Amino acid sequence: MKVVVEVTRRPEIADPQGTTVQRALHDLGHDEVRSVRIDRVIHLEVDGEDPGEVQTRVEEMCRQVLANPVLEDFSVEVVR
Amino acid sequence: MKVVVEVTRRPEIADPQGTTVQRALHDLGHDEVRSVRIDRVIHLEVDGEDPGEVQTRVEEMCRQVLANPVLEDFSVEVVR
Amino acid sequence: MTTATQPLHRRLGMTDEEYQSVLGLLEREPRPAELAMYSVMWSEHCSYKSSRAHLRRFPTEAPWVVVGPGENAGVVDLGDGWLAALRIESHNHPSFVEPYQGAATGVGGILRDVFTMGARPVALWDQIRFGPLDDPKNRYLFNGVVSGIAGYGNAVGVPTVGGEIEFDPCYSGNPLVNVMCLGILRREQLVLGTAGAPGTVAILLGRATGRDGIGGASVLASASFDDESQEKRPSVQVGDPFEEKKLIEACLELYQRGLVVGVQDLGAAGLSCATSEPAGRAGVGMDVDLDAVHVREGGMTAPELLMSESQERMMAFVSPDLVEEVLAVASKWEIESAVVGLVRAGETLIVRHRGEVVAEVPAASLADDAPLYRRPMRRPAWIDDLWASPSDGISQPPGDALLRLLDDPAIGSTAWVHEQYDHMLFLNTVLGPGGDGSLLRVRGTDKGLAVSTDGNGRLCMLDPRAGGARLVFEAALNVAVTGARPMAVVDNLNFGNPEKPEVMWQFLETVEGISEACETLGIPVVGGNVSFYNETDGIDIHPTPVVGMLGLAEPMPLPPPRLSRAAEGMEIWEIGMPPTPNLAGSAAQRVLQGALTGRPTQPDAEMAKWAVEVAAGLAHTAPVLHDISDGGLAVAVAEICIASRVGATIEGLDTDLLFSEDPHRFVAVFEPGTVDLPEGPARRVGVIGGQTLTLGGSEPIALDLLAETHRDAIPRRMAGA
Amino acid sequence: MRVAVVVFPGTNCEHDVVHALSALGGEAELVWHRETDLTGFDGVVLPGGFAHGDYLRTGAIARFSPVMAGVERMAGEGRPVLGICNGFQILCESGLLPGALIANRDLAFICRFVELEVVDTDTILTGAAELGQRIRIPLNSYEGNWVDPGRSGRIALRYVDDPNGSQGSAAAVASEKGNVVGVMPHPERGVDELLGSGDGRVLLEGFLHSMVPA
Ligand SMILES: Nc1ncnc2c1ncn2[C@@H]1O[C@H](COP(=O)(O)OP(=O)(O)O)[C@@H](O)[C@H]1O
Ligand SMILES: [Mg+2]
Repeated sequence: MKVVVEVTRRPEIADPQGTTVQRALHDLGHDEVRSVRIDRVIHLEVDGEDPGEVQTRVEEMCRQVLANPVLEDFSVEVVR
Repeated sequence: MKVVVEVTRRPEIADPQGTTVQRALHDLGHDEVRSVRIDRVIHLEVDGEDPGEVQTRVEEMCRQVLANPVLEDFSVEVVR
Repeated sequence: MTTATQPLHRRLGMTDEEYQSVLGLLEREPRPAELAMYSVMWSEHCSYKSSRAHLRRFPTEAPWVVVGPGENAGVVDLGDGWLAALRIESHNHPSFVEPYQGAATGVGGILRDVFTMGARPVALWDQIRFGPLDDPKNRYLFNGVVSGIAGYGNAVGVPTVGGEIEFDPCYSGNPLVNVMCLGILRREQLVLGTAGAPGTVAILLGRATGRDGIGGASVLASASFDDESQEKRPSVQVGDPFEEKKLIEACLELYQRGLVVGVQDLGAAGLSCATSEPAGRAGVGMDVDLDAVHVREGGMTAPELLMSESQERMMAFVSPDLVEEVLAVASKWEIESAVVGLVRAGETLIVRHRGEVVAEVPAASLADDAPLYRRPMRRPAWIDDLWASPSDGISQPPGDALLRLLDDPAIGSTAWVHEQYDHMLFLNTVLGPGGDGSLLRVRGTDKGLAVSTDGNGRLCMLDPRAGGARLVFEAALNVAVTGARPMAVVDNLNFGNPEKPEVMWQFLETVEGISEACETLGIPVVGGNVSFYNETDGIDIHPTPVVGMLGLAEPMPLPPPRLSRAAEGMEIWEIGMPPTPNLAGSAAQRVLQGALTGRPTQPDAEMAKWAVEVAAGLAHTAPVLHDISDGGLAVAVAEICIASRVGATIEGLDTDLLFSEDPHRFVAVFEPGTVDLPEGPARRVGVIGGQTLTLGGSEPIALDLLAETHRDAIPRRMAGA
Repeated sequence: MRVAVVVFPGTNCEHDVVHALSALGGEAELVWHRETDLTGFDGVVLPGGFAHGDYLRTGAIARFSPVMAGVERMAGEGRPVLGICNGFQILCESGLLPGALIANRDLAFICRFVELEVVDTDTILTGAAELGQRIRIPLNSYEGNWVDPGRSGRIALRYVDDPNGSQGSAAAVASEKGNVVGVMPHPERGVDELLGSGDGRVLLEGFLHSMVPA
């Protein structure tokens, strides 16, 4: 099954990437850009029958390794 | 307006990061993971009235800085 | 060049004549896979078909040469069982297509050339050239290339300890990205790119093979840029420094345990090269099974498998009884491996795919029978016009001129670049970026290895022969001021389109100049690289040879001279050939006058030898030695003041002499009476002291202003200012 | 005093650390990350480099290496555990140190000498130094920017002027008991004046002295 994981940086954590990209956009004259946040999307191909079960297993991978709880939240979506 | 840009590595371009993460997931016993691809999603807050126009401007930003046309494709979605 | 209607050989970048010789060679129609192999192996990049004949001019012999040009890297004897392996490579076109990955894979490639020889790569030097930084496109390329070198070099764990930067409009559409690598090994670890005797097993190590870089380096580097270069884009390769790091450690273990007969890296021309070249060198044939190759994506065709330039791969040739051990080493280091071939008697290379024979060719023919062109050459008429209009003198006060020069991104501080590079790993960097030559200690010995890389496209544009020679002499002096004596040269010849007679003339003149200078110094050329077709829309770059000089300091001076060791009360001496006011090709002419005319001062063999010998000797007593090059004496002294945080006064020299870049000169700074100068041309030109720099008649310049101007030259431009 | 210097795939400062510790009289041995048992060692160093290519997040994959079980045991026993640069990142990922390391403020790799101030001497890294002592050693990282939302970290060394945006200008952070320390700059690159500084010695000597035989 296809699974999409989005790992988003917690709002209270600094985001040098986002800040830098926003600055770059302003330099290019795109002053209309108010904020930029850059997150990670992980596309997984996972063997399995039951979406619910796949969901649980991928959430476990997120807690284990795919996301760092100090910095990030995650959301898992089984696309199938 | 909120705009979501997904930047994905072209399929023919190698993704060492994805490969390494997949190996790691196997080491952790998640043998069910068949493939891993790691991409970026960029959340923008953009001033503007007309969604169509915002769309066009963000697509321009993608070509300029947000994506690397040589390696990546992008999709832009104006959320509202 | 790639429209589907064309015959396959043309689509593969092969001329009709070349196709004919393949027909003659095989006495039949080549199969697609065979044509694929010949097309990449016979590309300019792999076969040196336009340059091979002329490169024979280089002196390559010396008692300390262990391996000369021809192998993956040159190897010289450092004594006491230590050898050094060195090589320089270019990745110009890939870096224009994708600056980060282009530069990164350039680093990966040069590292493999060096550890293929059995050496551990210990240091890298980058020589990078771009168009002016006021153009955002050039800033993008510069930033991308520097991040790519940093991203790969730092992560693979080899320090980048020096290099060179130049900016000129001629590089705007065609940046130059060269990288040099130095490796060290014990004599018994030396390995060559040979397939060994019949029965030897070929094992492919490292990254899985994918479609990336099909015809990449070889095709990209073998044609010019034009509207079609967009089409070349899909063949961008992505580097994986992590994979390369594991590959280095695995290979070094193989060498230390003597488990391999030979090794060949997979770069341009991938499997085609890694099978045919070692077999050709050993005068044997080989059976290759493409189905055994570990792949990243399914459904790859035989030509794709043979041409793929997937990075971080090595071919090891192993005697049958050691295969298991080699596979075990691979899995210990967590890299993939596959037995893909078996060396056979005779000289035929037989490639099978899905049960069928897809290629059956004389192994050696892919390298040895490559076309050899003696392209027409013509001395350009405009050379005489340039020589006929000598350079003007400098009109502004020397102080103003100096500040203009220090603010130039090619002369100002390189910190913006080299602070993005790990230049300290391995704890050997005694002299790193920011001075003249780099100096690395060889732990457990009293030896120091000095390296300097030097190029100067503008000088070579005005006079390629004198320019080529002066680069060798400058590089030699750069290593001499660290206490080393020149030992061997690698060269990277970046030129325009060789199908133009004027470009071929520039090329031959340069080769002649470099050869004469090496003969003067009694040092061999042990390796190098040629990059042609550096042109965009018909405009060629300046002829831009880059010389990489290795020197040996034994014993290494402790401490060695440093720009930062000048102190109040020391005297400033200019040692070497008295300069003339000729500014042809100088930084002053470029920055202050925006001109490029005149004939540069010719090198002088006797003075060159003398200056190198004297500098290498003085390095053991003088606290500061600094060669005089870009910006002349004025900039050399300013760099010393900035590094030592102390002022200076230079007396009684007229402005043109302060900025002249005439060769064979260096600055020495020392306490009066603490250094005895040998017989020969040497002039006391000033004293160290105070917090300002005073040049002849002009207003004193505050040290802080000097330092800030020098520091900000690159950063203020990269900030888009 | 036997020190284990852990080698992950992608580690590159292991030989430098062994060299520096040996030069100071320590007995340092390389230990491959597949080892699980560190008994017999009095302390452990996770050296700098790019373990597992720093893919996903720096340190994220390395923390699952078998050897980390042994490292955690040592930390639990109160033995000295030192993470340098990438090692610091791994210790944060594995939860042995608070916070995490993100990209430098200016999104550029930084390799240069930086000046540090000792602000806590009650750790296995700073035990031989004086409070307020200035120390000049090289920084060499892209992800050197320490963030600690919980504000539970004990800062042992501070940058005199912050190069990368690190919270509280932290250059070295210690566990509550002070026996686990992560330091972003490289003390092992500061043990030889010929290479620019000898200031790192006092830190590594402190580390060696902090060991009691196992
Ligand atoms: N691209 C670069 N990367 C790292 N160091 C560099 C680079 N370019 C220049 N440097 C360093 O800056 C110093 C001055 O460079 P350069 O002006 O070419 O020296 P020289 O004038 O003696 O030939 C040298 O130490 C060189 O190693
Ligand atoms: Mg110099």
